[in-house]
Amino acid sequence: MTAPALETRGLTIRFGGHVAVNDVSCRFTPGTLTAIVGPNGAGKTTYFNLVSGQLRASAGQVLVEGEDVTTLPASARTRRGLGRAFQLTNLFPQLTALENVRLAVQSRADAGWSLFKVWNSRRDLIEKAEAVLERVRLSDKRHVAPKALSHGDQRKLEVALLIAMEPKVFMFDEPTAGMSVDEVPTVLELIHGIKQRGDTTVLLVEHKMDVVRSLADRIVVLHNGSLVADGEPAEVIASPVVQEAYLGLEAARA
Amino acid sequence: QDIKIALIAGKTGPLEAYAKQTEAGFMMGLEYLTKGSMALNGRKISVIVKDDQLKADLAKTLLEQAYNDDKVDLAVGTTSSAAALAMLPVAEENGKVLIVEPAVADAITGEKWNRFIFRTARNSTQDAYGAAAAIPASGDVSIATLAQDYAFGRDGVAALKSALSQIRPNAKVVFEEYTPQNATDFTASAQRIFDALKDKPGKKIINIIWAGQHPLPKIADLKPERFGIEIAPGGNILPAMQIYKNYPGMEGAVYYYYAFPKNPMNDWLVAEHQKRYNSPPDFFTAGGFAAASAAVTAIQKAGGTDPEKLITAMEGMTFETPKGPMTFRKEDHQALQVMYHFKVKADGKDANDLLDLVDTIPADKMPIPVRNKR
Amino acid sequence: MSDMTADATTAAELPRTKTDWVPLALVPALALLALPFVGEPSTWVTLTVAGLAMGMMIFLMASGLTLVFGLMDIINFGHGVFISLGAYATLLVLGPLAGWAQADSVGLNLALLLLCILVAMAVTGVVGAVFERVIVRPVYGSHLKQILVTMGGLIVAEQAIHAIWGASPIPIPLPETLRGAFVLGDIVMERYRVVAVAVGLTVFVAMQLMLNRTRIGLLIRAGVENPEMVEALGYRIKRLFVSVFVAGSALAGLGGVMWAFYRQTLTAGMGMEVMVLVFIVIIIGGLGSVGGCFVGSILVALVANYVGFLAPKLALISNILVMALVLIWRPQGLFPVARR
Amino acid sequence: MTATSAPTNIPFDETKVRSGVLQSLLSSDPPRSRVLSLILVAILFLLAATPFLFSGSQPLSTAAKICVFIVLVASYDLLLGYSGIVSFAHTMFFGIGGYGVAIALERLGAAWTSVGIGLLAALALSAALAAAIGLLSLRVRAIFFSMITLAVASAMAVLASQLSEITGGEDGLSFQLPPALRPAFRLLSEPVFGTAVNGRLLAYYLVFFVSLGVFLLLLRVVNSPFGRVLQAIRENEFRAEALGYRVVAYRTAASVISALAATVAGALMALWLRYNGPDTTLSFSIMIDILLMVVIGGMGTMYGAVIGAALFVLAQSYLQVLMEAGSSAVAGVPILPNLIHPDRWLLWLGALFIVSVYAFPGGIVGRLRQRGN
Amino acid sequence: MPEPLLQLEAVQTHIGPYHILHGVSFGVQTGSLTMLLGRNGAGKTTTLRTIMGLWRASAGRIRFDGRDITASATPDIARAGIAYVPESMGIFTDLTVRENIVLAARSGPIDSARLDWMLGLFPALRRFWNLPAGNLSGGQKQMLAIARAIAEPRRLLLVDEPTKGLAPVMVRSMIEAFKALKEAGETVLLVEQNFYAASALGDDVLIMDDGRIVHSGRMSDLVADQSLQQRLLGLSLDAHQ
Ligand SMILES: Nc1ncnc2c1ncn2[C@@H]1O[C@H](COP(=O)(O)OP(=O)(O)OP(=O)(O)O)[C@@H](O)[C@H]1O
Ligand SMILES: Nc1ncnc2c1ncn2[C@@H]1O[C@H](COP(=O)(O)OP(=O)(O)OP(=O)(O)O)[C@@H](O)[C@H]1O
Ligand SMILES: [Mg+2]
Ligand SMILES: [Mg+2]
Repeated sequence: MTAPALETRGLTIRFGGHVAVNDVSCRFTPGTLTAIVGPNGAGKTTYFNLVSGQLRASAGQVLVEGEDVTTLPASARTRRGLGRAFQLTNLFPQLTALENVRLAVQSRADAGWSLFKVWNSRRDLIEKAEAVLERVRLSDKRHVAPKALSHGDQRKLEVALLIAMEPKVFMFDEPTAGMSVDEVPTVLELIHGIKQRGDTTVLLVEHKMDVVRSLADRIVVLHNGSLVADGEPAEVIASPVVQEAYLGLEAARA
Repeated sequence: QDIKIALIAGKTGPLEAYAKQTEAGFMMGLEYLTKGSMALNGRKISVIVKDDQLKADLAKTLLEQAYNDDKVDLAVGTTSSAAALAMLPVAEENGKVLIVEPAVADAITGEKWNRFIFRTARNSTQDAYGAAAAIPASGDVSIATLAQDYAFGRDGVAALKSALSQIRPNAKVVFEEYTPQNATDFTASAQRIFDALKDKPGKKIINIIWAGQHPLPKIADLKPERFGIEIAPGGNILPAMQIYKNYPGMEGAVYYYYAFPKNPMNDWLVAEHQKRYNSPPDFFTAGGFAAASAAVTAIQKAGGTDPEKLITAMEGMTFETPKGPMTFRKEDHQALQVMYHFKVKADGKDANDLLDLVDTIPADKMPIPVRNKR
Repeated sequence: MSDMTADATTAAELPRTKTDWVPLALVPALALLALPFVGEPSTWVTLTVAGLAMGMMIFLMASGLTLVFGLMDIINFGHGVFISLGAYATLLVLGPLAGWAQADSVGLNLALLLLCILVAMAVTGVVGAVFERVIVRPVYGSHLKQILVTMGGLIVAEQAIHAIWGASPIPIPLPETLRGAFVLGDIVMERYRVVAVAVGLTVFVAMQLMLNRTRIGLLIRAGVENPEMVEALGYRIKRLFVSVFVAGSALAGLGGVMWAFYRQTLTAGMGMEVMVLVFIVIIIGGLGSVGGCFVGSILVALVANYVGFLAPKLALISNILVMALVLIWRPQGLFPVARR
Repeated sequence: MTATSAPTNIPFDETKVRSGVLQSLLSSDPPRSRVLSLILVAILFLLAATPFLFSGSQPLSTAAKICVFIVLVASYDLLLGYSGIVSFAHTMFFGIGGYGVAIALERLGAAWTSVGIGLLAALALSAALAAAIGLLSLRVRAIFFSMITLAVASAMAVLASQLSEITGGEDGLSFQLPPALRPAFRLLSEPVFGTAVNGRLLAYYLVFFVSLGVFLLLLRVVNSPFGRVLQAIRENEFRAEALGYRVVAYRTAASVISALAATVAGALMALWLRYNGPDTTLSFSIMIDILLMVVIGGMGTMYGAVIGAALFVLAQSYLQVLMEAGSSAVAGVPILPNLIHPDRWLLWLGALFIVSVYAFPGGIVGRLRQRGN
Repeated sequence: MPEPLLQLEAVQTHIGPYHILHGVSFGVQTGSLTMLLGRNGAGKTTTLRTIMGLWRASAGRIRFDGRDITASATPDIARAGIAYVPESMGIFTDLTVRENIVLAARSGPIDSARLDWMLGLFPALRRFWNLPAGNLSGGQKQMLAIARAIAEPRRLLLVDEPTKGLAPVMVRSMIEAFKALKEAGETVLLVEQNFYAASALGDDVLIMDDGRIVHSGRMSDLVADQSLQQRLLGLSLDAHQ
């Protein structure tokens, strides 16, 4: 068996006495989409932070294609193919939407260290960025800076950045939160398209159960920092812990 | 054609007060010496005043401009030693005379000197000899110095030591204390000095060599008299010496104090200054006056403003100043002059009535070495 | 101001906040550590007491800036000029009441000092209000512009001092009974420093009460992060900012008076000269922390005295050394309040 | 497209590639405002022709100082405007350049090799220092970084004062230039357009052309992919790191480049003045002047450096002269002559600080570009 | 019919050179719970910010409780009894959870019954009482933002997308909370994307598009009329939870 695209072994982080992620071991294989669900504060975002390098783990390991990246900084992990979109929108507020995406494309092309070339002589990067904006239906806003975009458009731009980075592992943190209902399908199609490619691995944190149900091949449930369930979507959703602690349905007890 | 003189001074910046005095003194000097006509040998004197803001690069540029653009015949300046040093090569390149006033650095008439440079101001070594001369000539004297930790302070201490060895071999510098340039708390330094001096025999003196805010009250408040230690604070401008008032009996040497010299020039200066500015003339007023006198005397003697003739006239020239006669020494063009040994008054009549004259130290009692390797 | 009353009630079983004692122990620890090196106990006492008092004076000058820079996040290079201005304001009192300074009466002398402080605080407070309105208000939020604008304000104000009081240094008399020192055996304690300790402690306690018993501190920090939200909660943040700025300026004025009598000579640049020290102290203390500023001031002054006695060559960089060590230990300063 | 969204007809589409020698010299970052272009061309022309247009040494000194400060300010703009790093240690590198050349010329004699050795040593030292400061402290919070640079800069000033044997202490160093740059040197025996072609003139053109070259190089760097990353880091360093850019490495590189350019500026300054001292290149007030020039000119625009430096140096050189004239013109009026007495020039400089920050919130370049549209 | 508590008449808003609101008019009745819906970029947030005085209306009038507040300063609008939960939540990240709530209770200490009720709704806040609010999870921040708005009784609550980022179980508590507030007589204007939550809560509904109100009516009518939903919101049937 080949090494999984991403694996965590006993991943743990403590903040003072609080264990936000507790001994989480999990493997993610290419071509699958795994939904990570759990109540607010369960540790989903923190888990992403540990994987993509925004936080340093107190214990445990992160492996990308079998290689240990636990001690690498975020930028190095990104270059190894880990891509990340943020839950709370996190963009370059004064640069245009196009420049935001172009920077992601430029990073992917590893062109940041060229000092004596003029940036816009790289037509290819600009064209690629424009194509990505087209895919998230933001083309007409490409010269608008994020600070002047509505919340929903900012969310789309956040997704665009992740797509532009063309990572091997995509990590979406509630990509559709605050997106209006008519926009949601666009993003879902995008994510679906990524999964379809087969060589990519997708991790998706999402609170909208209909979205999870329609996209996920597998669901992992975090609760109080620990992995409490992992399996087929239907099976996991039906489990009492999800029904009670997450969906808040009393019926499960009956 | 006018006689043009440039006066360059650090008129804005922290030493604004010094520059103001120099300018006032210089103008009053010209006025007095030309009997109010501001003309010499039938030529009008015009003075171009320039502000170097205490910056060496600016002083240099301004002097270049004065010689090239304004076509001055000679120049006088400036307040800061660093600026004056930067000006020296310009005088040489342009082949014109520069009278240095009031910068004190030894190097101006020492290693950095050239033959176009004359100095009416005293140099640091003269200060040191003055300070040494104010120390008793007999009996054991132990001295601790307190100075700022940079070139000026260290050179001052070295100069004092060599002056002592020349004229006061009975006195020894037993301890040197250096503080950061901007120090404000002197408790630690005082403790160290007290520890060093208290068990020494004979007279015990703390000699303070200082530029800027004087540490005297801080040391005095720690009661050095407990150990029989005296303080020699050194001379300074009047506002700085006003704090001496609370510590009568201290002795030291000063370059100029308005009540000390007795001559018509000084009498006029004191009276006229009091009238115009409602205060007695100070340190740099006298200096500015002396520079004016040097210039006027030289032009008269040379019969014009040709630089070579001026130099010939000025070498060895004696001229009158509010401090009495001064003489440009031939070797290094330093004006040799008297210093005053003072004692702080117990009960002055007003804010500026501060010092009693103990003794006038004549120039020949201070064998200032020649250091310019001519 | 109903805006600023304290909160007393919260549900009983909510978690409590803990106090951080470690930095407080630093001062005595340092003093004890220095004892064997200094050797002579009397010298040690003299140095320590002088250092404590000097720390208080530094604290007085820095306290206003903890509010303005630490809490309000305004880099005010003009703070130094408020110190100078406070110092010069003493002339307004010393002129007409010169007799009180000469009088050999502790009461009269202290009254004079108090009067100087009040006048100076009034003057600097008013100038502070103008400064805030005209100079600082338009540049809230932009550090760079603050540096430039307050630098400009500083230059203008220094020149104004020159224009009003002249460019020469002005000597001022320390009131008669505050001059000199108490001598106990080999220990000397300058009298004026004792006064400084008293004033410093008073200001410290008053500020602590003000910030901990009311919401002012919280409001300022919140207002810096998100002024819109604070207004949406119903607070008039602009008015609060003016008041705090005025308070900061008045405190600088107070510090200026104390510093003036310590230096006994007034120069327009006297405030600016201590600014680097003041910034260092605020950083060591942790932005926005009055307690940190207090401990930091004392620490810096004590170290300066010990180092000045033991290794004068190092005295040049003792402040920077203290800052470096503290920041290595606690990168945010001793008691960080505002995390910026 | 609905009316609520921002308009699409943006004034300047920077993604469009323009060709031509000028465009490539300007790194595809033209002034983008007619008035601005005119001013820049005027400044370039005046600087290039100063020796032939004006007589006397003051205009030439002013022009040389403007050239040096353009480089210095532009290098600081790379740091401040493009990378968002607030450093107070920039004059330190300016000083290193100045001292490098000064010490070499004084110790090793007045020859070109000395200039070369001094400059190389200074560049090496600057690069090492900038890299060390960057790697060690660019990780901490911005405000602490600023304070650390402040401390380092003041330590440097103390060091320069303490090493007075080498640096001349407070007095600084005066030295001789290589013969070709001395006033006495004559390249042509006949004057050209009434101006003697002497060593001073050569020195001026040395300063002018090196400054021009370094400025264009800096313009290229900020418009390179690298420069774009710096701007991204300034906007949101966290996000830049997540996009795969090593923030500390990029920032350190920016610091080093900026330090090198400042070092060159310092060397030029020393060469022009034939003097270097702490007040000339190391002082904090120069640091503040630089800040002001960047902000007045317009941060993050490079051209702002040109305008800011030209304007400020002119003001500094001629404000006193102007006030002199003004104050004698209003001699009869009460108070006024006092206020515009040349000794009060600092008062007006202070006012200029305040007014210019208000009048040009986005700098002069920002204002001009806005108007142009 | 009594005068509505909040009344907007032909309000227009410009942000810089951009014209965002093109004449928005609606009323919110005392004691009602009104939902404001619309696509991304429709102008919902802008409407709320204009009411709070955070953007200035360039034309039209806003009346609250019989008073014209169009030109009032934000603090005065807040003091008139309006609480606002912004889209970005406006948490003071540097302050602890406790301090955030202390500030929200402007008129004095919170009465402990209300505090207990709030902490009962959002137990996470109790747990992280002394934690800097910046360290909370996305959903916890949202809870804190709501808690701040309800820390003391107000006349009108303006809430921008409160359920964004909340787990289903929390969405339920949120709905309970608003119901309880409505019962206590408070008036609420809610912006929502979550149609499930919106339909469970709203009495009245307003739909915006392109800076205008394009529909207003009873919520129950909208819920019943699927084609209307489809037309106004682009809602497909499977978007219900
Ligand atoms: N720096 C920190 N210090 C202390 N506690 C923290 C810190 N960061 C996160 N936490 C806590 O860790 C827990 C997990 O947070 P995390 O953001 O991972 O939750 P989440 O599962 O993403 O929740 P949500 O769905 O609300 O976004 C939360 O309870 C949070 O308060
Ligand atoms: N600061 C701003 N500057 C310029 N335009 C802005 C600004 N803020 C918002 N806009 C524009 O105003 C329009 C309305 O934005 P608004 O935020 O009110 O939408 P919204 O209905 O709240 O959308 P969402 O559901 O995405 O939050 C959008 O086209 C947006 O681009
Ligand atoms: Mg999360
Ligand atoms: Mg919105």
